[in-house]
Parts: sequence; structure tokens; C-alpha cells
Amino acid sequence: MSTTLSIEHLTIGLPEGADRPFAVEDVSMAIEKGEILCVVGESGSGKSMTANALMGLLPPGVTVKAGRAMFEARDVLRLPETEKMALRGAEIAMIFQEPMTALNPLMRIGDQIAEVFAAHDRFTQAERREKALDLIREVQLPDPEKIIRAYPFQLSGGQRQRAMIAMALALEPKLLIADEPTTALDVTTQAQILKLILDLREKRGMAVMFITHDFGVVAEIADQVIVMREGRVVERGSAEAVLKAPQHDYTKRLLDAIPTGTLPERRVLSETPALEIKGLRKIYRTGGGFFREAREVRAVDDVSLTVARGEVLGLVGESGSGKSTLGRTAVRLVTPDGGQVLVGGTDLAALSDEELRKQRHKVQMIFQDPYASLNPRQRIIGAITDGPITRGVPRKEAEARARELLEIVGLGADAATRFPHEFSGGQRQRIGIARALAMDPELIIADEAVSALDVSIQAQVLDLLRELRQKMELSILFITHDLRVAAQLCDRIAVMQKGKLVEIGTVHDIFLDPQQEYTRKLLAAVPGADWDSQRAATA
Amino acid sequence: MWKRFRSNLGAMVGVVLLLAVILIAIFAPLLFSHDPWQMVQRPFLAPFSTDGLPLGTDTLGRDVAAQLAYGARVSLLVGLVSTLVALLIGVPLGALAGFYGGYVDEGAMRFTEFFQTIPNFALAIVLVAIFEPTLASITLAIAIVSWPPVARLVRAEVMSVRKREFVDAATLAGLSKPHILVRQVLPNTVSPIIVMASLMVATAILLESSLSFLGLGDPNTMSWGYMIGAARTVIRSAWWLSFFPGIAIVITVLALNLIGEGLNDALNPHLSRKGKA
Amino acid sequence: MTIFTTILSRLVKAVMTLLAIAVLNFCLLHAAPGDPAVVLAGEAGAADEQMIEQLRERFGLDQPLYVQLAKYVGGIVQLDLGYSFRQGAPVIDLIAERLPATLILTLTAFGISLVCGIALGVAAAARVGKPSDSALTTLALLFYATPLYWAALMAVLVFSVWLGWLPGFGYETVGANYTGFERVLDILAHLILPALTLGLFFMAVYMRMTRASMLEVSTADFVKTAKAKGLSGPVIRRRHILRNAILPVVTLAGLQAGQLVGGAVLTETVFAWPGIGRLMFESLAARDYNTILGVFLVSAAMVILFNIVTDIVYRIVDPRIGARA
Amino acid sequence: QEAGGRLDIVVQPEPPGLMLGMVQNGPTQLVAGDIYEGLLRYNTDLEPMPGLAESWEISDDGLTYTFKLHEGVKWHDGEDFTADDVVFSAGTFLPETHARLRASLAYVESVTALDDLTVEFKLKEPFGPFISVFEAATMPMIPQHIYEGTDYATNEMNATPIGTGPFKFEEWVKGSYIHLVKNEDYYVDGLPYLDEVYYRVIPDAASRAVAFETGEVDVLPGGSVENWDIPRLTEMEGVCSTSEGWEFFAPHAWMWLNNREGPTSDVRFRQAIMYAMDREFMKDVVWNGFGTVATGPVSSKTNFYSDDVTMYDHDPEKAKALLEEMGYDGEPVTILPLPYGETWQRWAEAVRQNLSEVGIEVEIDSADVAGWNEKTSQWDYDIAFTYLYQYGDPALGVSRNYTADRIKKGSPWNNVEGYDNPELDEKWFKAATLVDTDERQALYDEIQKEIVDDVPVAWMLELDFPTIYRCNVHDLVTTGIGVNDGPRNAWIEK
Ligand SMILES: Nc1ncnc2c1ncn2[C@@H]1O[C@H](COP(=O)(O)OP(=O)(O)OP(=O)(O)O)[C@@H](O)[C@H]1O
Ligand SMILES: Nc1ncnc2c1ncn2[C@@H]1O[C@H](COP(=O)(O)OP(=O)(O)OP(=O)(O)O)[C@@H](O)[C@H]1O
Ligand SMILES: [Mg+2]
Ligand SMILES: [Mg+2]
Ligand code: NI
Repeated sequence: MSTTLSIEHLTIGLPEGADRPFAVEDVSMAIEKGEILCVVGESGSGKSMTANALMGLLPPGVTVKAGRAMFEARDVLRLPETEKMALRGAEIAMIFQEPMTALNPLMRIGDQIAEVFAAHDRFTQAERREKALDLIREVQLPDPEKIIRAYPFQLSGGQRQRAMIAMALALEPKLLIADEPTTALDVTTQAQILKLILDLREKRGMAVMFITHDFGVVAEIADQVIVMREGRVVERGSAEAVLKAPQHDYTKRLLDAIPTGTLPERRVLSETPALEIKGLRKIYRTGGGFFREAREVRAVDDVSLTVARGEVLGLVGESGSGKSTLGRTAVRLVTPDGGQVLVGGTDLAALSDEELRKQRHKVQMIFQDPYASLNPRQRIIGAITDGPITRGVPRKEAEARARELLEIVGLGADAATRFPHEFSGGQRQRIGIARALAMDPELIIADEAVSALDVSIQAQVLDLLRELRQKMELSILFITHDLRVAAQLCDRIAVMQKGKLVEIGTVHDIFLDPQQEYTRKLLAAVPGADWDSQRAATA
Repeated sequence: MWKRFRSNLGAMVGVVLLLAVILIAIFAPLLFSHDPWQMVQRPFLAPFSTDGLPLGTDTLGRDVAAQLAYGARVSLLVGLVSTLVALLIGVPLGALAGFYGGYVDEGAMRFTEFFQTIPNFALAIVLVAIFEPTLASITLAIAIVSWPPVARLVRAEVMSVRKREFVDAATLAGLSKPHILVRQVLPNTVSPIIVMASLMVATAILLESSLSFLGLGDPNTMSWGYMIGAARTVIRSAWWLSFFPGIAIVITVLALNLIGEGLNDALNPHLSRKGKA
Repeated sequence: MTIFTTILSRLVKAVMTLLAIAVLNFCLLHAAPGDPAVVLAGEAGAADEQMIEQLRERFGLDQPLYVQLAKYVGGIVQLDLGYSFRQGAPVIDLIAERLPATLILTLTAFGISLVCGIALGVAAAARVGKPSDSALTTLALLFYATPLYWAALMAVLVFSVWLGWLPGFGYETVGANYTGFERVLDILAHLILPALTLGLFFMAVYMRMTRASMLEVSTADFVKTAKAKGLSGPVIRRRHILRNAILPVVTLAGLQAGQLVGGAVLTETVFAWPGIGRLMFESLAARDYNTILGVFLVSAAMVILFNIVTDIVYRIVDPRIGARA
Repeated sequence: QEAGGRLDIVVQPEPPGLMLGMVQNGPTQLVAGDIYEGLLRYNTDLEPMPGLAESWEISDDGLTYTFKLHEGVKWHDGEDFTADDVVFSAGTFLPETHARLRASLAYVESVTALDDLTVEFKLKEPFGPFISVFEAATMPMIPQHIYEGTDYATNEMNATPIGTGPFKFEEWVKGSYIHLVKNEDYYVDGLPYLDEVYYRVIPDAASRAVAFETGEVDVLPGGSVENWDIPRLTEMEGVCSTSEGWEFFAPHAWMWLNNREGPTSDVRFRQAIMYAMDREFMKDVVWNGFGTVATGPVSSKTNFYSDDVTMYDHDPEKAKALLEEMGYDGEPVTILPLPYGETWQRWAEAVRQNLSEVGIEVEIDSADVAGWNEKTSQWDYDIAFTYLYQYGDPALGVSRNYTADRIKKGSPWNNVEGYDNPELDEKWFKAATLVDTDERQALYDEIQKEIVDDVPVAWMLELDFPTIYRCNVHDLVTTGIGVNDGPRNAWIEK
């Protein structure tokens, strides 16, 4: 095999005032023809910077300080801009993480694909259209004739990512760089895209540099693996070697932090329900107005379930299946259209606004986005004590309790007087947990509470939740799209699809003996499932 | 943020200019022994020709430099107060509309639209004519025509902040809606409001001068617009009478705009990565 | 939702807004001190009670305010803007006579400001951070900071009096009786100075918006995608950034139309441009209520029209909106 | 004399209408003075000249006025002008529409057409100034065939006025210009010389000056540019100016002092104001030297003027003494300037400065035209600027401001200050009805002497409004009303 790209001693400097002087430092790697190289590492480890440097797309202020990247006997880092332009798209192509925003919203898909040809002056107008159609077919987009005339907003996330791939493949590049192309997609779609990339690699024999932070994905597609940390390569080798026998501590820790498929022991659950949901319905009507017709989405459609005291109930399902809506209805952030929500026996739906505010503390929520869920202009102590003080707890007492809780979630009490931006994502998520606990809730709804976090931090938060469940007899409704995480923490799991509850059962039932076709599909789509079960077996 | 602002050359130039204007306004009585209406010399003395009258005299023999200094007071005062009043109208309206949505929003926005539909300078003219030109009525009129953009801005900001999860968190903490609006949402909209306010002061100064130019100024207060309006009829024979106040307005408005741009860059750092600012 | 129904719903709202404006203005104007009959009598150079009574009666000013209001609104519904006390003619005629001049002025100024503003904004954004960007931005700011009327006075002085290049005021060469193309040229020559002074002021506004919008959009992900395709900088700016950046500018420009029409009052005064801005200002001094109200309504209608047009443009340019519902 | 050519004259502000029988403001008189005519015209000494009336006779008792009309006069629409039109105008139309004339017509018992070309006015009692009321704007001739039996105010012909004058109405582009063309059938042979006249509307004073400089207009009637610009313009090549042509109006400026309440109700305070003001300075600086300091109610340009009165020179000490004597407590007063441009504003500021120098605190009130009308006619002011025309005779233009019967709320053109002196009233009335000029003069001398001591209003200036025009325009100002009927005789030297 011949080497498509070889990066040698690449160092990329960050502008002044950045968190460290170099985004990547002395990084070397090589990709062979037809090979998939996975670059893994935590957020901020310099994965994207490496890729952007190759494309000549470094953000302003960020510069290549040293090293070279040889591609077909040329150093792509030092080409003049015109030659770089000729290279981009034609020889090296790239796809990005965010399919929702990576396409020009005002341009038809077909035009955006054809533009690649235009940029490199290939073919005539008519041929370009033909080629675009072919590409759309190749990435298996449905109804190509229609898609070619569609605008991005008319496509789903997965479809958009396929369109992106079509663009990237247009000129049969020798190297495809994929920067976390599936992170924003749900599991089933992710599985399809991964399969597509594998197929195309097969067909075209191109080299792929695949950036991810998900070892499941690595296990699924990688030939070679590079592990990065704080801008340096800490480990490299074949996928087999790295996954099975990691050498470096950091890699080991990363792997350890990944929830294994091992199922927790069954626990005996209490009889008293903390949360009862009966025939819950929520329909979203959008638009509507003078002359417009309203559009209806049945986000939650006649769902009934209970969460027992001290139980952790996992709620899984594809994106848009109504998980969040269910959770938000349970805390009455969303007013249901029908059905009952009983928290500790009280029907929240029947309460007046005033009474509701008094009962609020019983159910609390941990939010998905640790950045958005804290008011950037409020000190941590305020965020935690606001609720209790509103309930009538004297300020002194509330503050003392807040400090105590901060200790419990593993943050020093001195965290209290700081502002959110002084904390990392994981720390903020802990603050969120402390805030929920401060209200002495009976039930906590955790909506994708760990999805935004790096695996190692994810593990810490999960540990914390487990500990709290034990200590405080908390009930938790744990919403996630990550079945592996669900398997770790939950007692029972409920599966949702298109607003309906399709299956509910103990973790063991769902994982080992799923009843519904949909559940089986979900399970199968988890990346690295095979590798996972191997690990589980060896663990 | 201050660091970023300071490193912006334009903004610093703006600050220096504005400070100069403010200082002149504050110390006008110390700088000039006579008041700006007093006839001190022959009329139409050219600038730099007579000692003690650096900028010459006007049609009645009054000291142009003193008028300029006292005019700064009025212009700045009108600019600041009218902006403040506009904020007092626009912020609550926009905040309520954005926060409560639904009929409140619909009603508030209709109301705002209504004011935006009437050409605002024309409305200001009518208001001032109706309430008779006094400093108060001019300020109020300017405020009345300049609040709608504030309301729109605040509404948009509040609507976007309202969707952030910390608002949900506050709801779950049992905080009341007004409390959430005032304590959690609004503080997060201040930066764009500050930026806008700095530009509004500039616009208000221009508006006041335009009204004065049309003869709708307060005849008892010396303002730059008054000076230009009074001098336009002699623009051919005594250019300095309209030139200096014109330059004063340009400088002040420019300074405020530069500051506004600077604030904009400093407060909305698109350069830094999301969430880390 | 089609463009059609959008326009329809906008029109319904517009009519309601206009009616509300009519009522509010009516009340506002009548709150003002100053009795049109007295003013009118005053203008006659001599007045006695008999004359003032006559005038009051003739114009219905002796009736209770609510009756006057009802009559007025009733008239408006039938597209009758009432009768001008002062000029002794139907308001609609007075306005119709003056409207074309204002339209020509504001539309030209709008065009100039939008085209130049966007062009300069794009140019500045392309050079962001460089001295030429600061130069462009500061230049535009200078236009903005210069009081409109002052700039107008200076422009007349320089281009009309000193250089003698352009007519300094008026709408056409009086008494020349040009026809056809000659007339167009003549009006154009008269239009240049007022349209430029009015346009340059707003140009600065649009330029700033365009620049900010361009910079904002240029950080969008799809721009990175475009770069990754191998497109050149100018192509990306033109095909990807500009189209997306221009949308908010167009909308804001529509909202700003009200200011443009307002600014015309000053320009029309300095340049003796026979438009409705001046008509309004002159009628105001005479408390010629019906005329003022008429001008307000017509200019409000103009603003609404501007808005609807920009809305339609938006819809044509942005595929998301039309299809969303 | 050369025939032909076009004259561009500034008109400011734009007239509200041109139907002179109904609209009477300055700009209307300026433009419509070419379209409508009166029976008589007046020279710069205010002596009557033939107009539509070829000759006239006044009976010795001063009760009968007989006019012989010019032969072959036609209205612009081709109808004949006859004595019936005069009877209609003076007897039917104008009494209903013309407020100023109404007062004079009150003396008229009857108007009769003796034959097609002879009209006789019979008075109830002698009225000295009656011979001065036949000027075009004061008693314009109205076409009977158009107005008889119609609602005058809404008659559609108001928009296209029909008169007998030397120029016909052609077109009015609102906000831009009014176009008049030569009346080919004018009854005076050879007149007018000009082919057409454009009255140009230019709202900004500075622009008007520019228009004159750039040759866009040929004539700036008095008051159309600010005083400061006048020297600059008149110094230009080929530019002439004249102060003549205002004799009939003799605009007289004063400040109404509210005689009813406040400090201004004290005569000492009013005298103090007179002494406090440096009116010479105001004339020189504010009016750029144009005008004459007024000594009393009657303009020196008008008949029956007397200078045997107390002269109020600038004497702040005397003013302070008077204030001291009355025990003025420093109560502030307001001044309402005339909303007619910068000059008037400056004037008010100068007065404020003068008054503050003697310890009177003054605030300037501001109002637009409507507000000014409202405030003055509702007596809601302390001190208010105004200027009024004298119309050639104290009985027509002066007494209306001082006699108690003219204290009428609602109009700004009468005894607004509220001066009430029954003794003097007697004399005013008497003077009006005397026929003998010397007797009248004696009486007016007395009146002036007395009233000046009372200071019912603060007389300021006899205004001078120079007309600026290009020197190749000849015979523009030949009468007491100047440019108003100027184009009739004007001609342009090529
Ligand atoms: N525009 C920028 N300006 C300055 N520093 C930046 C910029 N973009 C990224 N960085 C810094 O560069 C370093 C590497 O960032 P990079 O985006 O390559 O990380 P990553 O491994 O792709 O992380 P993630 O998984 O979050 O995408 C980080 O320290 C980051 O803070
Ligand atoms: N405020 C809203 N207005 C209208 N539709 C909504 C709203 N919120 C959610 N929906 C719709 O309701 C459906 C369910 O949304 P929900 O957020 O509950 O899904 P989810 O299972 O939490 O998905 P994800 O995994 O992406 O968070 C979706 O089709 C969504 O588009
Ligand atoms: Mg990345
Ligand atoms: Mg969700
Ligand atoms: Ni920030």
C-alpha cells in the first residue's frame, strides 16, 4: 500500500490568550491508501485543528508553526492559496460535524453539489447536473430527482449529512477527512452513515481520516487509531491493538470510562410510586394564524408509566421520539393536552399556577446542556439558593446547605461565589445536579444529562448519580439516547417511538430479550456493539 | 471585556472625544464668564480675529465659543435623557412581549409597528409642535419616536434567552414569572441594549438638532441645532456660525458611534468560541 | 402559505394599522393648541368673530370632537381624506399632486443608500481588520454623523452656487416645458443633490448592517463547507455569504423606510422639493388637520408598502419561509 | 420700454389660495394683485390713481362717491366688466367674506349702479379714509357672473381665479410655482409688457437667496430673504433694490403688552420696557439697519403722523427707577416672538437681553404660526411681537388696535393688548368721521401725544422691506403697494 498522506511533526500555534500555546504539538501520522484512520481524543485535544490545517481552513490567528504534511509529494501546508483551492474538494475533501448548519440554507442541494464541479471547472452545466444526480443516488438519498431541487431545510439531519458526503465525494478525492460526522445524529442514522462511509471506502479505495471521540465508532470502522490529548499524540496503532491492549494511561482511562455493556445487578424496587403518568398526551401545533393552517406533531401520545421510589427509569428512543417532551411534561414545564401526572400522589396538572409553584420542588430536572442551563450572569450560590429561598428557607440556611451540596457533588465549597464560565462542562453539570438536589426533590428528571460530556467526565457524573440514588432514595427518570449509558444506571428502561411507548421492562429484559422490532433495531445500531459484547465478556 | 474594548483604536478615540465634549459641557460656566446669550462684541466677528473670542461672534454679537460649550450641555442632556426615556418605554414593552408571547406579544408588537409605521421624524415634529417646544417636550418627543427599535431588540433578545435552559431551571426552582423575567432574563440582554443605547444617544442628538433647525427648538436653551438653524441664513457671509456647531455634532455623534461599535465588538465576541467567553 | 395569502394578511393588518393611525393622530392633533379657524382668519390679515364663526361652521369645527372623528374615520373608510381648510381643496388632490415628487425622491434615495450601503458593507467586510476597512467604516460614519440639513446646505453651496454644476433646488426647470426624455433628464439633474444627501445618510446605516451581517454569516458552518469545496474567496462571498447576509439587511431596510420618509421633510425643505413632507410641515403650522392627517396616512401607507415589498423580496430570496407552514 | 420676457418672483410662503376676495394674506395679495384689480390704485404718496375707475368724484359733504368705470374692460373669461360687478362685489360678496373691509363697509348705506359704467357709493356718515379702501386687495372686484348665487367658499372657480388684471392665471404647481400669463385683452393699451410671470415657491430663506444669486429668480419681494443677506445680494453686479412700494402697508412692528394682568398691566412697567430697550441697536443689528425706530402708533410713512410725543431713548437707569418706583418684585414675564423666521427670533432674544439688563427676568415662549395666533387671540401672553399694516390711514390700520370696541377675543388683529381709554376712543371715532384733513391731523396729533405716554404696546420699528431685483427690470415698483401690482408696468431691458 502507498501512503496517501503523511503528517510530520506538525505544530499549530494558538493566538495569545488561548488556553494553551499550541493547539497541536509535534504530531505525526500517516494514512495509507484505502485505509481509515480514526483520530480520537477528548474535546479540545486538537483533532479538528489538525484536520483544518490540512484543508487550509485554520481560523484567523491560528497558524502552522512547524512540520509538514506531504500529500502526493507536496507539502499541503505550504502551498500557495490558489493551489490549495485546487486541492480542496478535488484531492482532499472534508465533511463536518453539524449537518444542520453546514449547508447553505438558500441554495438547492443540487446546486451545492454541482458547485464543486464549477469550482474546479469540470464538465458542462448539463453534465454537472447528471453527475450530481449520480452522486445523490450513490449516497442513497431517496427520490434523487426531488432532492436535487430541494433546499436543505427540507431534509432531515441524516439526509443532509449524506448530501455533504455526496459533495465531498464529487471529484473522487484521494483523501476524505470526516470531522465527527455522526456526533449530531441519533444512533440509527449514525449506523447508516458509518455503513455508507465504509461502503464508499470499499468502492473507491480512498483514504479516510475519521475524527471522533466515540470508541464505539472506532471499533466499528477504524483500521488505524491515533489517540490525542492536549495537542499531542499519546498512542497510535492498529484498531485491534489500541482497543484490546492500550498502552498509555490516558487511553486506558478513556476506555475504562466507557460504560460497558455489563448490566447492573437487579435491585428490589419499592412499591410506592414516585411518579405516575397516566394516558399523557401532548400535541404541538405550530404555525396557525390568520390564514395559515396549523401543523400538528403528536410529541407524546397516550403514554402511561410509573417510576417507583428509588428507581432509575431509563427513557430511550430516537431523536424526536418525544422523550424530552415527556420529561418536561412531568415537571410541568410543558402543559399536557391530556392525561395525568401524579408526583407523590399529587396531580400537578390540576394545580393552579400559584399552588404549582409551591409544589415545584418535588420534581427537579437536570438539563442536557451544562452551558445553557446556568445563568451566565448569576453566581453559583444564587443559582442554587434561589429555589429554597423562594420556598421560604432562610437565606443563611439555604446557603449553608448549598455549600454542603457543592461538596457532595465534588466541587469545593468555594465554588459558590464563582460564575458559571469559570467552570468546565462537567463541573457545570455537577452544579446543575446540586441545584436540583437543593430543592429536596422526590424525583429528578435527567434529560440527556451526560450526553454533552466527554466520556471520562461522563463516567464521573454517572458515578455521582448512582451514589446519590443510594444515599438519598431518589427516583430518577433518566432520558438518554445512549443505550449503553442507560444500561449502566437504570433499573428499568422504557422505549419510545414517535410519541408512543413501545416497550418498557427491566434492563435485562430489554437488552437480552427485546420484544419489539423497534427496540431490536435500536440495540443493533449502537456503534461498536460487537466489540462491546466482547468487552463485556472479558470484563 | 474592557481589555478588548481598550484595544479597539476607534473606540478609544471615541471615548477621548466624548470625554472632551463632556468636560467642556460640565465646565462651560468656568470656561466662560458670560452666558451664551449675552451680546459681548460687534456681530459677525470672524473666528481667531479677536482676543477672548476664539470662534468669533454671531449675528447679535454673542460669543460663539460660549454658545458651543453651553450647547454641548443641551445636546448631551437631550441625548441622554431621551435615550433613557426610550429605554424605559421600550425595554419593559419588549421584555413583556418577548417573555409572555401570545396575545401580549401580538398586542405589543402591533403597538410598536404602529409607531414604526409613522415616519418618525414627522411624528417628532408634530409632537413638538403640539406640546410646544420646550426642552422637556423635545426630549419626550425624541424618546417617543425612538423606542420602537429598542422594544424589538429586547423582544428578540428575551425570546432567545427565554428558550435557554436556565430559565426552565428557574421555573423549576419555583420562581415567579416576573421574578424570572427581571432577575434572570433581562440581565442577559443588557449588552445589546447598551450598544444600542450608545447609538441612540447619537441619533437623539441629531434629531434634536434637526428639530431646532426647523425652528422647533427650545428658544431658552442654547443648543447646537439652534446655532445651525439660526446661522443657516447667514451661511454665505458667516460660514463659521454653522460650521463649528456642525463639526461639534459630527464629532459627538461620531464619537458615540465609535464607542457603540467598540462596545459591540467587546460585548459580542464572535471571535471567541461559543460558551467560553 | 403562499405569497398571496401573506400579502392579503399583511394588507388586512395594514388597513387596521392605518385606521388606528387615523384615530390616534386625530386625537393628537386636536389636542394641540391652535384653532384652524383662528389661524385661517389670522392669515386673512384681519379677522372678526363673524369670520371665525363662519369658518368653524364651514369646516364642522363647531361640532363635538367625536362627531368630527366619526365623520373623519367614516370618510377614510371610503378613501376620502377630507377637505383642506387652508387650501380649499380635497386633501387627496393636494397629496396626489405632491406624492410623485416624494416618491421619486425617497425611492431614489432608498435605492442609492441600499445599493451603495450594501456594496460598501461587502467591501468593508472583505477587508475586515485592515486599514481600508476602518477607512470605509469611518467614512460611512461621517456621512451618518453629519446632520442631514447641514450636509444639504453645504451641498447646495458647493455644487450649485460655487461650481454651478447642478440646480440647487426645485423639482424641474420652471417654465422650460421640457417633454419626454429631456424632462426626465431635467428632473434627474434636480434630483441628484437631494437624493444624494438623503441617501448618503441612510447608506451609512445599511453599510453598517451589511458589514456586521456579512461578518456574522462568514463565521457560519456552510462557509467552511464552501471553502472545503475549493471555491475561491470572491465566489464564496458572492454566492454564499452575501445572499445570506443580505436578508436581514433588506428586512431592516424595510423597517427603516419610515425614517427615510421622515428625513424627506428636511431634504424637501432645504431643496424646495415639492413633496408631501413639506406639505405636512406647512400644514402643521396652519393646523390644517385634514391635510396633516392625510399626509400621515399616506406616508404610513408608503412605509407599509415598503415593508410588504421587502417581505416579498425576503420570501423570494429565502425558500425557508414560504414553505415553512 | 420693451415688450416681452418673463419675470420670476419669489413668493413666500406659498399662498393658501388665490381668490383675493376670500384669502387675504400677504402672498395671496402678491400674486393675485396681478389678476384682480380694485377701482383705484395708489401712488407712493398714497394718492389715488385711476384703476378700473377712470375718474371719481366725492361730494362736499363726504357722503357720496361716484366712480366712472373704464370702458371695454373684460374679465379673463371674456365677459364684460360692468357696474353691476362693482355693486355685487361691494354690496354682496365682500361684506360676507372680507373681514377687514367689513369695518369700512359699515359706513356704506348703499352701492348703486347708475348706468353700466357708473357706480355710486352712499355713506351713512362721513368717513375720512373712505377714498383709501379701493385698492385691489382691500376691495377687489369679483366677477358677478361666476359667484352670484353660489357657495363662495366651495366654488370651483376659486382654483382658477378670474379677474380683470393684466395677467391671467395659467397654472399652479403646488409647492413649486404659480404661472401667470399676459392678458392680451388688457384695457390699457400696450400693457402689460411682460409675457409671463412665475411666482416661485422656495421654502428656505437661504435657498431663496441662492435662487436669486444663480439667476433662477429675478425679484425678491420685501421680506423674502433674511436681512443679513440683503447687503451681500445688493452688492452683486446688476442688482438693484428699493425700499419703496410699501407705503400703503407701512408695516409697523410692536410688542403687545398685556394690559390686563401681570407686571405689564402697570404703566410704569410698560414705560420701563420702552426705556430698557436699545431700539437703535436692534434696528442696526437685528434688522441690519433697515427700518426706522417707531415713535408711536402711527408710521411716519403714513398720513397724520406726528413726532410731538415723548421719545423713549435707551435709558436703563430710568427703566430701573421706574421699576423701583412700582415695586417690581422680579416676577418673570414671557415674550412670544413672531414665528416668521430667524430675524424675529433674534429680535426677541435681543429684547430679552435688554430687559434682563434692567432686572426683568424674561423667558421666550415659542409657538408656530398656529400657536402664535391662538395665544395672542386668546390673550394668553405677557409680551408678544407683531407687526401690522396701516393701510394708508390711521382710521383703517391704526385705531383698530387701540379702541375698546375692538377688544375681541379670538382675533389677533385688533386691540389684543386690552387697552381701554374711553376718552381717547372718542377722539379716534371723531377723527375717522371728519372730512377735513387739517381737522383730522389736529385730532390725531392729540391722540398720539396722549397714547404714547400710556404705552399700551411697545412700539418697535417701522419696518423696511427692500425689494431686490435685477437692474434690467424697470418700473417694477411704481405704486404704494409695490410688487403686488408691479408686473403691470414692469418691463425687461434686453
Ligand atoms: N478559533 C480559535 N481560536 C483560538 N483557539 C481555538 C480556536 N478554535 C479552537 N481553539 C483551541 O484549539 C484547541 C484545539 O481545538 P480543536 O477544535 O482542535 O479540538 P477538538 O479536538 O476538535 O475538540 P472537539 O472534540 O470539541 O471538537 C483547543 O484548546 C481550543 O480551545
Ligand atoms: N416547542 C415545540 N413546538 C413544536 N414542536 C415541538 C416542540 N418541542 C418539540 N417538538 C416536536 O415534538 C417532537 C418530540 O420532540 P422531543 O424534543 O420531545 O424529542 P426527543 O425525543 O427529546 O428528541 P431528542 O433526542 O432529539 O432530544 C419532535 O417532532 C419535535 O419536533
Ligand atoms: Mg472538533
Ligand atoms: Mg430531547
Ligand atoms: Ni460572553
